Amino acid sequence: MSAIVAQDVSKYYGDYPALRDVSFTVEPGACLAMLGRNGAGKTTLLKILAGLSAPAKGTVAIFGKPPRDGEARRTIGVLGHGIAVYDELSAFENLRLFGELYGLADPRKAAAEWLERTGLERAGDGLVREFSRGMRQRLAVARAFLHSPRVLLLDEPFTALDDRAIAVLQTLLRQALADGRTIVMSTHQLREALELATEVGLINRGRLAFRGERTQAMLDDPGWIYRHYGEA
Amino acid sequence: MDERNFTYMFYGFAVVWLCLIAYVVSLAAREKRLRQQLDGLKKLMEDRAK
Amino acid sequence: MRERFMILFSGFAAVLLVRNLYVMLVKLPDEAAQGAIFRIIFFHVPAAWTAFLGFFAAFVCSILYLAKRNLRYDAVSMAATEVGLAFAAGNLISGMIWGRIIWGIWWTWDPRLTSMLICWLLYAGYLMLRRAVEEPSQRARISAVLSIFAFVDVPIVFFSIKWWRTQHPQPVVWGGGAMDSSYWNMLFLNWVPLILIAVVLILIRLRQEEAQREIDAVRRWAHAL
Amino acid sequence: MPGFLRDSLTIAAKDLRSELRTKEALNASVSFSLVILLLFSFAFDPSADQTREFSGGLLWLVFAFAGALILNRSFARELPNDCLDALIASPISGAALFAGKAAANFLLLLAVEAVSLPVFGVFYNIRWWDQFWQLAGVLALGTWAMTVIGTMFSALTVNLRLRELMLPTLVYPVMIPALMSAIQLTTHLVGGQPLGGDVLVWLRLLVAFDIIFTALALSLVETVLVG
Repeated sequence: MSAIVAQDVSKYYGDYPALRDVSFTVEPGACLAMLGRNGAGKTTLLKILAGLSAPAKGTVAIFGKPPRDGEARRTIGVLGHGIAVYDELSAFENLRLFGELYGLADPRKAAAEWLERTGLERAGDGLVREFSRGMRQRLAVARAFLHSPRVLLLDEPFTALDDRAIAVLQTLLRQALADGRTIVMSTHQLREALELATEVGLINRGRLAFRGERTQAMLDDPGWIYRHYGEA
Repeated sequence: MDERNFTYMFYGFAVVWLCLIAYVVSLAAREKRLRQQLDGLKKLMEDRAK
Repeated sequence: MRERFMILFSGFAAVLLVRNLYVMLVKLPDEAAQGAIFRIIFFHVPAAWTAFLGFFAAFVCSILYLAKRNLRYDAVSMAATEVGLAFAAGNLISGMIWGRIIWGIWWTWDPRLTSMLICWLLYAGYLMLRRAVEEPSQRARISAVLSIFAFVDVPIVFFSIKWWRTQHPQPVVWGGGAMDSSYWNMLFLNWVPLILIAVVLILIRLRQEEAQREIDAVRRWAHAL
Repeated sequence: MPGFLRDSLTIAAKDLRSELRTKEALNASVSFSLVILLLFSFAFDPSADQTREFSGGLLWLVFAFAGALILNRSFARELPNDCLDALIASPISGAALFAGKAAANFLLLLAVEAVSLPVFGVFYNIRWWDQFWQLAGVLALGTWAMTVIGTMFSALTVNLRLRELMLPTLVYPVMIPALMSAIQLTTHLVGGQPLGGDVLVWLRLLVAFDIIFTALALSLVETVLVG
């Protein structure tokens, strides 16, 4: 079964079409990098995949289930623009909270484990409010990976991160791919994304302008894809 | 007919219609705004055409 | 097509109004206690009915919008609420004038008048909320939910105020007993032109909304060029 | 259903924990309620015998105004760091999220009321505890009505820039029937008589209001949150 199937997905903000008839599938174990300029519709697409927004037309299936289905949401991990952790709770409390929300068998154990994997084990009891930017970002990464999601949806994951957080995230993503998990990320920072990606999509004014394997040519010259498919 | 309070009856009638007329005036104002937007657009298009 | 309907409706409404005015001023028997002022009722009450009809239409269209996500329903809901508010304002102010003459005060906390005032505030809040949301789909979604809440609240408000006020002595509108059937007939007969006018106003407002959408679309297209 | 309950409790516990840690809304609400109680004493003679007759109205106005400060924050507290998106993307249903937040608000409002009620008794020299348990029940029912409406409208307006200005004008007219019932019942109980006879109609109205709007909010909140 495909990890993600999007069929004729359209989304309008009023009459403005943010997405127009976007169809694609992602097989388990693939890493799809969605490229596109700001406002092209990448974030809207990811929100629809994550079940945060309903498409006006078309359907999305995550391992055969609609994204608002509880089962489907349990398989999805989302890392959006915000870090989505609470400033007034401690790092451990944040992770435990999301562990409980995702119905993990032992939220405390999962929280402790992920604090360690993101290098925050000694800051676990500290309030997020007192964290440095980099620590907050690593905690955000831990929150997204906490329930070992089979599908990871990342919106501009590398944009705001510092070097250490980027390193942590890249290690985790490589590991996730090795475990056969599926990744969809939107990005306009080509280099970091293309290194990880196995597949590439390009969204231009709400339409899927290109979809294919990542080739060596793209790695050598990241601007290539924009020049060929960017202006429709 | 009984003509006590006749003027007040008239006011009462008038006031219902005044409320509706006030709404119609607001509709007319919106119509005018639409017209202006349309003219602005036309001008924009003509400038582009040149 | 729609234009012709609007003209037809307005014409019919005008003829009916003239006929009704003639009957209510010349033919109808006088109300013994109140004099001419009583005749306000023939606009005061149907205006309230029309307003509630508008709010009801908004309620139905809000549910339809949430079910179908078609912005047309949202536009109808908005137009019906606006027109309903205009009629509700007519009802409120004519009620005040009537109260001034009969009870000597501009405002009585009469249950019907108070309920109408609360309704007015509820739906004025609806229009205020619409102005605060930029994105049309979000605006439609949020205001549909508010419209449903407001309409469900209306009967509860009405009954609660009725019970509240019956605990305090209240002036009565007419001297007890049933109202003459010729008065009732007139109320309904005068409701018809008001409904027609409301429909025409809603259609005009809808046409404006469509024009606005088209203009916005053309503008986006022009900017994209 | 046990899943629904567990999810709601998780959310409620989270909201309560973060509120108790900062106490931002709670402090503001309690002090505001004391200020209003003080201000009311200038509006009329606080030692007069009639005070008892409108004690219900006075109390519920205090609760409604002070409560708005807590209800305002309910969904707004999810906005920093985009936490709301993470909650909506998690497997809990919108209804469970709403129920949890409402439960937390309910407890916070009750806490504010528990402070302002004795202060009211002292300021206006009123023996309010004669029908303590019935009064507690009425307070719970009325507070739940405020909570449901307030939490729902907090969710509705969470993404609007004029949220704080908008909320009171939207919320209070909808609450009117519930407030009226609560006022009638409270005045009656503070007067020392148990519930019965004519006032029961208000109890029924209040319960009906609670049930109707809880059901409506639970069924519509998902549409409000998922765009």
